[in-house]
Amino acid sequence: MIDLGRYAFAVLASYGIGLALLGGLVWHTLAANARARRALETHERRSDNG
Amino acid sequence: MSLWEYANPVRFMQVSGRMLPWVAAGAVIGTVGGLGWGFLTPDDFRQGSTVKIVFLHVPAAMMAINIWVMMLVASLIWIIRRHHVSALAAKAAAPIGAVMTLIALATGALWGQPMWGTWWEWDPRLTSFLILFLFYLGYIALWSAIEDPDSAADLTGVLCLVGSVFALLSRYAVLFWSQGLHQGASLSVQSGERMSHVYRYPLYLAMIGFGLLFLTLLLIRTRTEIRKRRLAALLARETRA
Amino acid sequence: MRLLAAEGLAVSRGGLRVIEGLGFTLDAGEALVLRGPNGIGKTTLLRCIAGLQPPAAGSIVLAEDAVAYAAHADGIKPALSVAENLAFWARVFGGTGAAAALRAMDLEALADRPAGALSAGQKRRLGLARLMVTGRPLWVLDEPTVSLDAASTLRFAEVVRAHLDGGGAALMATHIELGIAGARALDLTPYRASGAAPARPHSFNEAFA
Amino acid sequence: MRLLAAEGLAVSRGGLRVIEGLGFTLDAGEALVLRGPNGIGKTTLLRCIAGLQPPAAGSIVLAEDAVAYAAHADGIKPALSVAENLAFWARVFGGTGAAAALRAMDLEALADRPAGALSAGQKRRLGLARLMVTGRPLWVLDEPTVSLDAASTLRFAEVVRAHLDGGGAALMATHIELGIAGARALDLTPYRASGAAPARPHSFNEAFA
Amino acid sequence: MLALLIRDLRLAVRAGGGFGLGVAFFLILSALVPFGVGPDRAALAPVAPGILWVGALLACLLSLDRIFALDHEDGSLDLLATAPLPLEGAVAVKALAHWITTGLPLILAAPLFGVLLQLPPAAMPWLIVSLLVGTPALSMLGAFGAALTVGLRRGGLLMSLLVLPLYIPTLIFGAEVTRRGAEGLGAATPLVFLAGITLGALALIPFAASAALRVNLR
Amino acid sequence: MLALLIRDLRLAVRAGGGFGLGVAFFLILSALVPFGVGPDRAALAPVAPGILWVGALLACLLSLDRIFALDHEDGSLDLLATAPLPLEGAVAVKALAHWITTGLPLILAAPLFGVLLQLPPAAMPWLIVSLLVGTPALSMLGAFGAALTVGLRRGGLLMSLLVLPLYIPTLIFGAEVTRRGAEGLGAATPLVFLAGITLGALALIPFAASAALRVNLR
Ligand code: HEM
Ligand SMILES: Nc1ncnc2c1ncn2[C@@H]1O[C@H](COP(=O)(O)OP(=O)(O)OP(=O)(O)O)[C@@H](O)[C@H]1O
Ligand SMILES: Nc1ncnc2c1ncn2[C@@H]1O[C@H](COP(=O)(O)OP(=O)(O)OP(=O)(O)O)[C@@H](O)[C@H]1O
Ligand SMILES: [Mg+2]
Ligand SMILES: [Mg+2]
Repeated sequence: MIDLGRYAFAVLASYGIGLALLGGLVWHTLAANARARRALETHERRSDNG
Repeated sequence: MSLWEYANPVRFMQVSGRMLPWVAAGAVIGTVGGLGWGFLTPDDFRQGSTVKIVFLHVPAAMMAINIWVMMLVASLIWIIRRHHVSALAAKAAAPIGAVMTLIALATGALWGQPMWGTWWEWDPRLTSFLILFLFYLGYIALWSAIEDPDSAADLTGVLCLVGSVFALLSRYAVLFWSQGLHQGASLSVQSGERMSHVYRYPLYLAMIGFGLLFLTLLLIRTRTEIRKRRLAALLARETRA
Repeated sequence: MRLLAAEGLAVSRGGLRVIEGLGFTLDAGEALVLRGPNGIGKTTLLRCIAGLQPPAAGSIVLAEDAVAYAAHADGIKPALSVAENLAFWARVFGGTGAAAALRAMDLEALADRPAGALSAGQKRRLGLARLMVTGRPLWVLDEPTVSLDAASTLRFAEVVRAHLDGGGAALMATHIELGIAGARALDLTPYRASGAAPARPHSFNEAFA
Repeated sequence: MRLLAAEGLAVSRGGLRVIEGLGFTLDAGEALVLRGPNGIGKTTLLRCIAGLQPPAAGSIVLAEDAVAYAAHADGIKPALSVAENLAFWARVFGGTGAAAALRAMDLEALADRPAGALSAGQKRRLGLARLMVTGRPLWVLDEPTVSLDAASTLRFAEVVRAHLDGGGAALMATHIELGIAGARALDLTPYRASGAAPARPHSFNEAFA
Repeated sequence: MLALLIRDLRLAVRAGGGFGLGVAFFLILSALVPFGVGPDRAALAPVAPGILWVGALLACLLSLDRIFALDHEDGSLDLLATAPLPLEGAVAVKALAHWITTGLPLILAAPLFGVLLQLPPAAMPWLIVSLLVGTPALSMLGAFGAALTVGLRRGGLLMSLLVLPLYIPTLIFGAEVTRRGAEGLGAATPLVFLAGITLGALALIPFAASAALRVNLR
Repeated sequence: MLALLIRDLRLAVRAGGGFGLGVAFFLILSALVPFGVGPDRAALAPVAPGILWVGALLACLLSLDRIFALDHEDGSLDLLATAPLPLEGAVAVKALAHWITTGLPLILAAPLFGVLLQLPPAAMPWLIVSLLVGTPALSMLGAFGAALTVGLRRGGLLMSLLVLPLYIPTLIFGAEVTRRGAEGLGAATPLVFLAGITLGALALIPFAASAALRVNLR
């Protein structure tokens, strides 16, 4: 483990918050995309059958 | 090939689908590589380990501005040429820009605590970013408040134009209003010596990574919007029939 | 004299076409009554002709500043008196004859009453009086006789008749009998949009359907 | 069974009496249609019976929680879907049968549409469907068929008929024919207030006249 | 009652319903004051508790007209008054919905705005406690003001005028709690007063508000 | 055009029209801040110019929804759009009416509130000049925000969110003029900027606002 010295909190918190925000954004993007694709597919399947 | 080809939903879905894996791979390499490399760089003699924050802070800050510019261009294309996909792309970009702004603000605040002894200072750089964040919020709120997509696209387009002018004005106003503590652009060509190579290359890599990350997310989110619109259009046609 | 000509008209609401392939003309002295079930698109068509929304396809030919439009909402300010409301619209449209309009709609006794203190039918009458002060030849009316009693409906028919005789024209949507002699009727039911994809998308719903 | 009895009723609007000396009764299974020229006081009378304003004189006898009132404004939230709007009122009134009401008013196809995207007549139909989920015996309706097309007016008449047959009653103000078989009519013109000073002033305008 | 609460919350969350806009307004206000006052930290810190409380109060105020005005316009209020709910209950539920959609997000976001206004860190917990105790009174008093002005077209500004004086005691004690907390003095006394005001408002105002509503409906 | 101006002014003055409520709000805010901040003159005086400007801005903001919302609801806006006036002109006239009924009374009343907030007397003329030059831009930008949100039920809070960032340059320069005036420094530079923003807004915003209005009407 590298030594961050007395600024450990600032650095770790920055990376923590930054990565958490990025991760949240990526997750939201993928989840919304999957949701939209599923919704569209179910709809198209239903209207193909019906 | 005309722009309409790409702005046509079907064509856009095809092209973006083919591009996505490559762009996404580049984004992962750039972001993970840049940030990881950056995290392992040695401490700076003055700033200590806090210098590592720069690899998140600077790319995020640059993207925050670039994304607004991209939204402005997309809005103009929509207003002038009525390409529906470009309106959706502007809509899709806004949350990414807002998150980038938030990252720049948060890392800046965390950096400010050890460097300047305060979380927040009304420095012009920081202040203009706060204002930019407000513009993103307003833009997103307006999109989500209007149900009719045609009106929403037009109104947010107008807001983006007027907002850009006033974002620029605010920047000058803020510069006039306070001197500030924030460092200038040390990456620019003239002041090349200010940042040593140890930090410079990982920073370049992270910046490329963030750019590709934005492109990836933008493509996915635009595809999401297109699918949502398609579903809405199909449903609307069914209930009407 | 031709006041209005529509050809190959399609109008859309909520991004979807509701009416397609409609063509009709309206000459001076004519009245045309639009009919059709709820939701067929009468209101949408009238807004289109009034210039409040663009048509999705086709053409509408009419002289500039020819239309006076009256919808469900009458543009009446409750805090102003009946006479003040009317005088304002008269000035905006550069028209005259506010006094005559009050008389024609039997509103003279109520002229100084604040418009907010009118009953539903009285308010409607004020809304119709406004048409008379616009001085415009083509009246576009959406359900004009809603809330009117029998006597007022008669009076309204007379006013429209006089307008037609003076070289005007009227296009009206309604579900009930207006009692205007010589009015043509146009049922919109055959023009209900088929839902087929249009050649050039006009809205998000069309571009992505 | 007697659902409503009014005696010596006077109602006032803007502090002045508009109707005086009115008396009538309404039994289960009966429908009463109020008629009269614009501004006579139909809306005012109905609000009084719905309990929204007190009568200026006389008495109104009815069971508590017996009235379902429907006015020009339908209490419809444009952001909620048709089904959600109806379900809300069903829960508030502890009533059931939202599905049946949707069917009766031919709104099933529109159930998931936001109510803001309905045409004038469709909105009205939703407002009338609300009555059916209240489960209340006495319907008090102000111009219920405004904006309805012929088919919907018929459907409305059937719904009212069924309500009457089920032991309910209906009091309605209108200017047009409702087509409800066996409905009594009551013209309010003879009850127009004379303007004589009342024995006991009910408002500022009366106390100082 | 529950149906009403759920409907009001759902309406607030739906597009255009304005959920979260209270917070946005609070944010903007906290950002504006420094623009007016200047970037100097020495000038800002002492006024921060006061400004934050005034900001919370204004954010609350701006969303008050949602409580009844829309329901009045579209006739829902007439129908609610004839429904088998006690009107007092409906008023209380609507105030509660207002608090959940405005007060609560405000409280969650307050620490952030404290940072912007250079509020001393020691004062932060006191700010949150005082908002938690005080904002329910703001929603309830606001419902009263909204009930008084519901018949008037665009009564918003008039309502502000009526409500703001009612807010003054809450504001004084709330800001006092935060200020004393910031300076490390005992903040218990103003906190008790604040709680007292809130409890009193919650117990009594529904009756006054529903009486006002009944007058406006007739 | 003149008819429209007269009608708007008359509507504002009529009962319930809200004339003077802007001033009342300004008064209440100026009164609230000392309650929140504490009565200490040393704390108040330096922040007074900023608070006064923020107060003027909020008072302006709160009355913005009057510009178009009522006319949209009752259908007047549809009729105005089909009337022989250019819509840009109608927008400008309505913004002017808003300024006359809100900005002007505010300017007249400002010295009074300056006293309440312990504003140094030397700053008074600068306060008035800066308000006189800056508030027209506030009304015009507000008309733009109102035009964007006019179709939305209760768009008030959303409109605040859209409009406030647009107000920031005006606020900064306006408060700067007053502050420099108070300290006896040269205030000409910010005053020129302020005037520039106002002139630019007056020249260009009517077009943006009427474009937004047309979209919302269709
Ligand atoms: C909330 C606060 C902050 C914001 C919004 C912010 C914003 C920005 C922006 C926009 C840039 C882009 C520079 C460019 O044009 O390339 C930047 C760069 C930078 N910031 Fe910050 N900053 C903040 C706080 C801080 C703090 C507290 C520090 C450190 C003490 C800091 C250090 C830097 C450094 C070293 C750069 C790189 C400058 C360069 O070489 O270009 N920032 N920041
Ligand atoms: N905002 C909207 N979004 C989507 N669809 C809408 C919207 N408003 C109306 N519609 C739909 O558009 C169609 C046409 O509506 P329009 O109001 O023109 O009908 P109309 O013929 O005037 O009916 P009515 O006789 O009931 O007034 C209707 O089917 C309606 O449901
Ligand atoms: N706010 C008010 N202040 C004073 N008078 C009013 C007010 N509202 C209505 N009036 C008057 O009271 C009378 C009764 O109005 P009401 O609305 O009950 O009539 P109505 O019979 O329903 O008419 P309509 O058939 O036109 O709907 C009318 O003469 C009207 O002008
Ligand atoms: Mg219609
Ligand atoms: Mg009536």
